[in-house]
Amino acid sequence: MKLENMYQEIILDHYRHPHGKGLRENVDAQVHHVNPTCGDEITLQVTIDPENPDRVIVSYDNQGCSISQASASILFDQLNNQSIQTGMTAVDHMVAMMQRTEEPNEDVLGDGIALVGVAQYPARVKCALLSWMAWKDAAIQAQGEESHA
Amino acid sequence: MKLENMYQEIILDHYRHPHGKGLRENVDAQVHHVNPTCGDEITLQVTIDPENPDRVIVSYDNQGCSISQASASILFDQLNNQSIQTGMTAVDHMVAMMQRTEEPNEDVLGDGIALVGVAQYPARVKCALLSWMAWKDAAIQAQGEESHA
Amino acid sequence: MTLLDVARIAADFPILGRTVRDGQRLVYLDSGATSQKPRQVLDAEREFYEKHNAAVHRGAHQLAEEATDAFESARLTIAQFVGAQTDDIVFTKNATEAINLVSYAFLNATLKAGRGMSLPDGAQRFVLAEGDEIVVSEMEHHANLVPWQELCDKTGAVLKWIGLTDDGRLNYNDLETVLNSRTKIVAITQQSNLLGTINDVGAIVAAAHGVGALVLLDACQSVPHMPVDVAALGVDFIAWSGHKMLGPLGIGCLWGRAELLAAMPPFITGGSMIETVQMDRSTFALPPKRFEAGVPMAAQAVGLAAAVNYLNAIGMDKVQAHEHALTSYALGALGDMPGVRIIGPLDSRDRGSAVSFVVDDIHPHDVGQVLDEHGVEVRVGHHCAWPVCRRYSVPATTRATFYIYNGIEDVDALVSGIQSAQQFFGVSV
Amino acid sequence: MTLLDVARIAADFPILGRTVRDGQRLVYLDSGATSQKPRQVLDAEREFYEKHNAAVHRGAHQLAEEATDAFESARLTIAQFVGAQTDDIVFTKNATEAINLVSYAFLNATLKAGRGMSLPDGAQRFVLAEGDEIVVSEMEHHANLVPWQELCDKTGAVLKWIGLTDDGRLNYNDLETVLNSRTKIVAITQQSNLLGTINDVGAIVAAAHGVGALVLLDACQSVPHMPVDVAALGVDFIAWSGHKMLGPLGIGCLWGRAELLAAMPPFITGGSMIETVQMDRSTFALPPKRFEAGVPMAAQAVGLAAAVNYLNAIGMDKVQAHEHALTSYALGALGDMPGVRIIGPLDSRDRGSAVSFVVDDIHPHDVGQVLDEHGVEVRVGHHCAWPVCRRYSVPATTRATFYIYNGIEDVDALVSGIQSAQQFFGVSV
Ligand SMILES: Cc1ncc(COP(=O)(O)O)c(C=O)c1O
Ligand SMILES: Cc1ncc(COP(=O)(O)O)c(C=O)c1O
Repeated sequence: MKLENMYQEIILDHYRHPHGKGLRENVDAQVHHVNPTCGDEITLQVTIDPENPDRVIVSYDNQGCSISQASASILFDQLNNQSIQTGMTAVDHMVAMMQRTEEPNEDVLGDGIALVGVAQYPARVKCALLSWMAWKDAAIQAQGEESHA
Repeated sequence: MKLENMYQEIILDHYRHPHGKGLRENVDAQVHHVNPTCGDEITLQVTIDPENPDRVIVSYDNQGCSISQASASILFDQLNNQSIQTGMTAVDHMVAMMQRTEEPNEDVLGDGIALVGVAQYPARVKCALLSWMAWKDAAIQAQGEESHA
Repeated sequence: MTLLDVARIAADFPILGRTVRDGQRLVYLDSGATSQKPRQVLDAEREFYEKHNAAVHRGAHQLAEEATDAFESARLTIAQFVGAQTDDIVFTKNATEAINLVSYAFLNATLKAGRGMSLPDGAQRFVLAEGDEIVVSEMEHHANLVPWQELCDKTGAVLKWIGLTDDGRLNYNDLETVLNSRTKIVAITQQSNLLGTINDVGAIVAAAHGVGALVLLDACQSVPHMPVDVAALGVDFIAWSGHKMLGPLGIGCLWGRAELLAAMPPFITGGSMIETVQMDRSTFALPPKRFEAGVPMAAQAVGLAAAVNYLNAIGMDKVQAHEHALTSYALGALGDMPGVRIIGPLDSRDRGSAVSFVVDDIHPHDVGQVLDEHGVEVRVGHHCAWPVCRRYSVPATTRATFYIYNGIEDVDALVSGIQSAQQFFGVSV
Repeated sequence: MTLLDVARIAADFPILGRTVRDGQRLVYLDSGATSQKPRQVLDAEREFYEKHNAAVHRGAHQLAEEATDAFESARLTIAQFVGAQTDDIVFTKNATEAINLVSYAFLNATLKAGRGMSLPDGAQRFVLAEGDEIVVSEMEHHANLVPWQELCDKTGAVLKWIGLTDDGRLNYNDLETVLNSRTKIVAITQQSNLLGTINDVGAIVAAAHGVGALVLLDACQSVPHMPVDVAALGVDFIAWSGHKMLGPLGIGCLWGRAELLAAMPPFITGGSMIETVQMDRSTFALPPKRFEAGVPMAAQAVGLAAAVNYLNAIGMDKVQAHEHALTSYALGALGDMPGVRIIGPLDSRDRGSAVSFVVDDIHPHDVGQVLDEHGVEVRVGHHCAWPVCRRYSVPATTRATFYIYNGIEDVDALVSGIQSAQQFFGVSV
């Protein structure tokens, strides 16, 4: 059954037991993204560690389908405590994987490579990308804050 | 050639030598109608004879194609100095002839029956009816004036 | 059950012969979004292009005559379908434009009156004062909500709405409390595209006309599915789309009372809607032309008329009975499923064929994905009626909608697809 | 002469095989009003309906995916045709709606700003103050005139225009005197549909941008007939219709600079153009979706993309050369006819294929009627450019327009048809 391509066991695990879900107080940037076709939403926060600007803390709360939830959980695993640079690379690669212009790279995406099956369902690509685009938006805002500070 | 059905000699005569063309002063009602697709226009006036309300004077000035010009000239022949009742009957019959729901009746339309060929060219029906609709509009206005007076 | 001969009907729809997802039979349960098109409609459109195509109302040559005749005959056919006069039907690109046409009539009348510009006789009816009220309901499609929000934002009018009961009906008590002498128009749907609820138009019209307000009925989900007669309804406007009733994409209709259309200033302006044009001012044609600027979608009108003929040949009462039977069956079958909750009325009284539901512990997107894998094409999401989802505290729903080419076996496929989803996601039921 | 292989091309157009008026060969010289459609376009539209039809951007099932993909691929094809980015192309029902979309952006921005409502970043550009100026030209089609008159009537802005020279060209001197720092937008045609004149877009853009005004180009008569590249033109918006370029009826396009589209408030509102909706307020999607409310004309977009492919296969430079050759020939032939006067430039420099003329002592309607009797389908009237007729003191004109399926023999048929009209009406020449 083709469904298993999209819903790999590892995705369903992240979906059932999401990592890092929950919001924080006092963050550098917070964004709220929605998928206008289905109403799925995420609030995503980033906080740049004042001691170590290469350490960016990610926190989020969301509501949505298995793909968008699993994708956010994977994003947390991959990007929490990483640099903005690392995160941007990962976002770009995730987008490219969804557009089927790059082969999945586990070094960059970790469990995220399991989302490759989603690329075959264009209407679901937005679910997979929701948290990643939110992170990018938040990171740019936080950087802006940073440079203004 | 089918053209001759539409452009009967009598039509071309009226077109080349229109009857009654020219405006008057002091009329009871004056209307200006246009054919918005081609820009043809007519200014038509009616004046109810104060001595004899069954005598309605028609005057007009117009610009347009052979059909609209001939039709106005024919209208003048038929309706000038006639009662509003007679005119209304003629207008109704002209419309019906154009919609091909009534056979042409020379008693009512005079030379106007020669316009029957126009009914086969739906885009030209408006040309034939322009003056007749203007007369109807003006007559109703003049009657309104009358009853207010 | 009074079902139609679905196999015979389906044979007229080329797309229903295809398969999806590796050879699954196509079970199309998304006609509420857009219906499929029978060969007869596609043929009519093609014949127009191959034989009579020309810009309508703009030429005097034979093709233009034929095209104009085809276009206006189509208008007549469509008008008769809803019991209307031909000239009271305006063609738009979809129902959304039709509703906007009315909301912009209010805006434009208000602005022009404010600047002392000339307006058609009777336009005062459309002039809004600060604090005037517009009423919608909480079950509206965005198409019948956002235009009115926008109108209020631009004029200082106030948007109010009629709420919903827990069982998915309009709260008719609100009619009394929400409507008042400041209400200028009540814009409401005849049938909810998410809940399936059919509203009591008579009660709405009585209340609205009682306070002197106009009534616009969003008939997108009713004209395709039941007999609709504008005179019997007593409303002032109805708006609907061609593509949900077997017709082509790209055409919608607005019907309005003749005297109201005549009183409305134009919306989209340009060629074919004018009477005279000078560089600094123009005057406008009578309806429906006043509202049909530019070269119109004549081929689509011809296609829509063919769709009307197709539906007439079946009979709208039969269409309605068929859908009613399917809906009753589906409500029963889904109602019996553990872990499945229907959002909308549970009984088939005053209810159309839109059946929305949520499956415990599985997001609608995921339910839809599994159904799709089985060839069952449903819609998932908020169905352009986001406030309804909020009202019933669900992020989204899965929605099946039925039409003349669906049979009992399609409902069965839906039920077994949902069971598969429950199995796949390991939801214990 | 660099003519196309007309016989081969004509064979792709089913309608050109028919006869009119008792067996006359159809000589279609009304492509300026609407073009005919090749089989390839009709096939593409039909294939969409028979294989992939669904409501685009609304579903997650396979058909919806395919339909969305077909729709967005069509947008890409069409965007590339004019050198644009995909997301900067908005689909409308026709060019008229596209132009209104921009005029209403001004209106809506002005009203919302006036009431302190939220607007996209950069919307200030579209906010009009009393006495701000809008500039058009005297050769505009009503579609690019009436919307601006209406905008002025509703906002207190002032309409100004660039006049015409006796030989049918824009009076470029007016650019200096008419434009000034209050000018907000210059809305002007690239090619006159009545005179055939091709305007010097570079000069207009330089003057407009020089005073800080935007430029909207009405490209209805240029995109179908010559290579158009939005970057090279340097304008801010272009609007055109699909049906004049071999595409289906019911679809038009607006291209706008990305940052301008992003700054514009929506026009028609409803489903699919939103980001979030609550009962009392909504937020909107990014362009192009923000401007495409409701279920869109996906089949027509697919058909239009097929038309683009058809034209690309020929090559727009070849299309232009072909029309240029025909126009030169026609100008020569008509110019030589006694009693025939061309309205518009007499030479073929900077001139498209619209050839308007009057015949002494025969009204255009009557000329057209005789031509029609000979199978020659031309347009008669003011061609939705009434002010041009006034400018040249003619009540109306007869107009022939050429396209890829017309050959020299069609021009000859026109000439001999005019001679017949002169004979028929006994006009001594
Ligand atoms: C120059 C020009 N502008 C605008 C239009 C309007 O196009 P449409 O009627 O397709 O909206 C036309 C054609 O009718 C035209 O020739
Ligand atoms: C109830 C209702 N109203 C309005 C609409 C809008 O119709 P369209 O998108 O065809 O304009 C729809 C369908 O999308 C609908 O179901």
